[in-house]
Amino acid sequence: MAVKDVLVVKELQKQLGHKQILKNISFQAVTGDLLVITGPNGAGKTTLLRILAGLLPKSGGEVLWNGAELALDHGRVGYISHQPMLYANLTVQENLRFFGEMYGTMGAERVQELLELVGLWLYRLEMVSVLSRGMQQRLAIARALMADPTLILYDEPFTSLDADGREILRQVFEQHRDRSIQLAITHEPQHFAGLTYRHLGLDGGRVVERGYTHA
Amino acid sequence: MPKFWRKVFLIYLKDLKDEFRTTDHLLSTLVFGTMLVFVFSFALQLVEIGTAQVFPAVLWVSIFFMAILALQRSFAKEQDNGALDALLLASGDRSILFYAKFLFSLTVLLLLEVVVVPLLWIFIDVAGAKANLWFFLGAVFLGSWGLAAVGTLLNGITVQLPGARLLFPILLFPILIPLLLGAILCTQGALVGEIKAVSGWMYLLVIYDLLFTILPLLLFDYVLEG
Amino acid sequence: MKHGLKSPLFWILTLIMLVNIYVIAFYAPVEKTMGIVQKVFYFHVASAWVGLLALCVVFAASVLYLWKRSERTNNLALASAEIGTVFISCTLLTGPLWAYPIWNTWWTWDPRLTTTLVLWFMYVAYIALQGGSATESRKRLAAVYGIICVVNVPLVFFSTRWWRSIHPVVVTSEGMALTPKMKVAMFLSVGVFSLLYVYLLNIRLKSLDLEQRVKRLKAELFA
Amino acid sequence: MTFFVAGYIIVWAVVFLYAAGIQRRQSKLEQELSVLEELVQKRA
Repeated sequence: MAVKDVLVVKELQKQLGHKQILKNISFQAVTGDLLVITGPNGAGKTTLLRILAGLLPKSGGEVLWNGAELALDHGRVGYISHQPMLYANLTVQENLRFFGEMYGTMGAERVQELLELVGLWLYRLEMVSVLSRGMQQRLAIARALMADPTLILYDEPFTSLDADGREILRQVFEQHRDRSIQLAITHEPQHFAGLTYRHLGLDGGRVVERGYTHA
Repeated sequence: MPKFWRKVFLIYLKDLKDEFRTTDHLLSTLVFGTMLVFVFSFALQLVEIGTAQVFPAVLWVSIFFMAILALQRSFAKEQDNGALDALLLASGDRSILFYAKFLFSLTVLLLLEVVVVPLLWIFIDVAGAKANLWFFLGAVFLGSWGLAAVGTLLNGITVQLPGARLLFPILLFPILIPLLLGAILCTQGALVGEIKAVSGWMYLLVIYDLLFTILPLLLFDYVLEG
Repeated sequence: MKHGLKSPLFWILTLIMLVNIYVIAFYAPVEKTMGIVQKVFYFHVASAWVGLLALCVVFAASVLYLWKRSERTNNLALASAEIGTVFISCTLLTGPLWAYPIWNTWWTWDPRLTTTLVLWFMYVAYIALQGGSATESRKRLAAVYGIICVVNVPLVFFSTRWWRSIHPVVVTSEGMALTPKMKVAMFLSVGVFSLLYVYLLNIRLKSLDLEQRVKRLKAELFA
Repeated sequence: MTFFVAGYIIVWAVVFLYAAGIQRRQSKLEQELSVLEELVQKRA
């Protein structure tokens, strides 16, 4: 894709009651970037991701998407959490179709394509409730990609994935470089070995470390 | 705007599909409502006041209790494994969720009433000679509309407080007072066939319904903010 | 500011309360038909007034909280709701004491009585929603509920009033003419109760502030 | 007369109980706070 999207986070702050969760976060990213965010529990990683998704309002600072405030109606954000965020009583296929229709972008071929990518095509008629936790996480990846996202946020995406699942996720990272900005928070940076990525270390609501790893 | 309503409709359909796939909750609510109607009519029959006079009161008290169970479902199904976040991202507007859940709650409530209301009619032995059926149905519909709207709004509040399920009826009751008043009087007027005298209450119901259907546009962003 | 026995406001308040009681007991004349019982009325009306005043404060503070998100506005809403409940309870308790000897019934579904009762339920529900644990989401949701309640109050009042004007009215609380001396006593009562509201609000806000300081310290120490 | 007196007593009793409740909570909190501050000083 020729046109690159730009995400600018400037002096982002988040206050909850008297607790300052994010004190002063600034960074930038453009299409093609993979940002890996690490930090101890309570460093504000998930809060940061939820603000970027538009799910949580910020208390101060700026989050700009191509120069404009990023909000919930952005519409092209893929969000993968450590929870699968799926409907247990609907089938694999119905889940994806529902989200596809909500985004209004893609049809049946895309559903098939994504299910084949995450290796769930043969399970498409099963209820989500009967799938294992690892399979649900794979489906969650497919669900996030249904948005045809330009910004993908991963919150501990390797949780409960098996070796195959991890390999699929690494493929996703590579495949989406040309059209999205990707941010991943993780406890286990070793899973990113062999990928080119930028690194952001968070602690106590501040950026304490910046780095770059080239494969 | 058409995009708005398209998304509302999609979520509505998804919820209906979800609800009818595991009917245990719907069925237990229905059984609960039926039992309420039975217990009320039976108790009133014992003290020999089982006449059309008490029908409106019993009807709305039964619907109110049944609604407490039925309306708690609307947001609960989004809570299971964090689906609410995914849904919010996909809808891009929190009010879309309100209207989808409101329509869902209204549908479920009306479906339950289709069984419970005729049952009560039979149990209490209402003499329907003078009754104005259309006015009666209108009152039931507008009453259910308001119940569904307020219930959805407040369910959005209580669903975020795990372990505080009991708060739902407590929050619901004082807000519903004007609705209960209007609905009961309209029902009574419809039964005795004097709709002219109570038509003003129909307007009250309409105003109440409109108010609590539009108010969430302003408030719902704050409800689902977390 | 000091609180309790050391606060000057407390003593000023005590003084004018005594004056108020004197005025009600000896200055205001005894009502001809109702007798001495009518004097409950001064406190009854004054506490109802404070109940409504507190509700307005809850509304304003809730709107402000959603806008500014400061802990203080939420404290104000919560404290005001609590004091509102106290005074509405007083209204509800003194009402029947006045009604029974005069109307020969403890309770009637007069629009004012009904609205007051519904108001009481709303206050209680609001306080229950705020709950013991003051988390961020509870404050936000309580503010929303506070606004819903206030929007609902006029509907409750007009619907109950309309209901009672269509149906035969058993008794009214109107038609009681106040002599000038009675009016003086009543305005004094309303003033005293408003001051009492401010005083109680003040000490409650302080205790809420202290509560939060303790909580913050604990969070720092045991983090 | 009895109703009148009862009304007075009720109003003052309710208001007084509420104020006393606040006052009690307040003194408890102050105690707690002083202990906590001591703890902070010890740590520092």
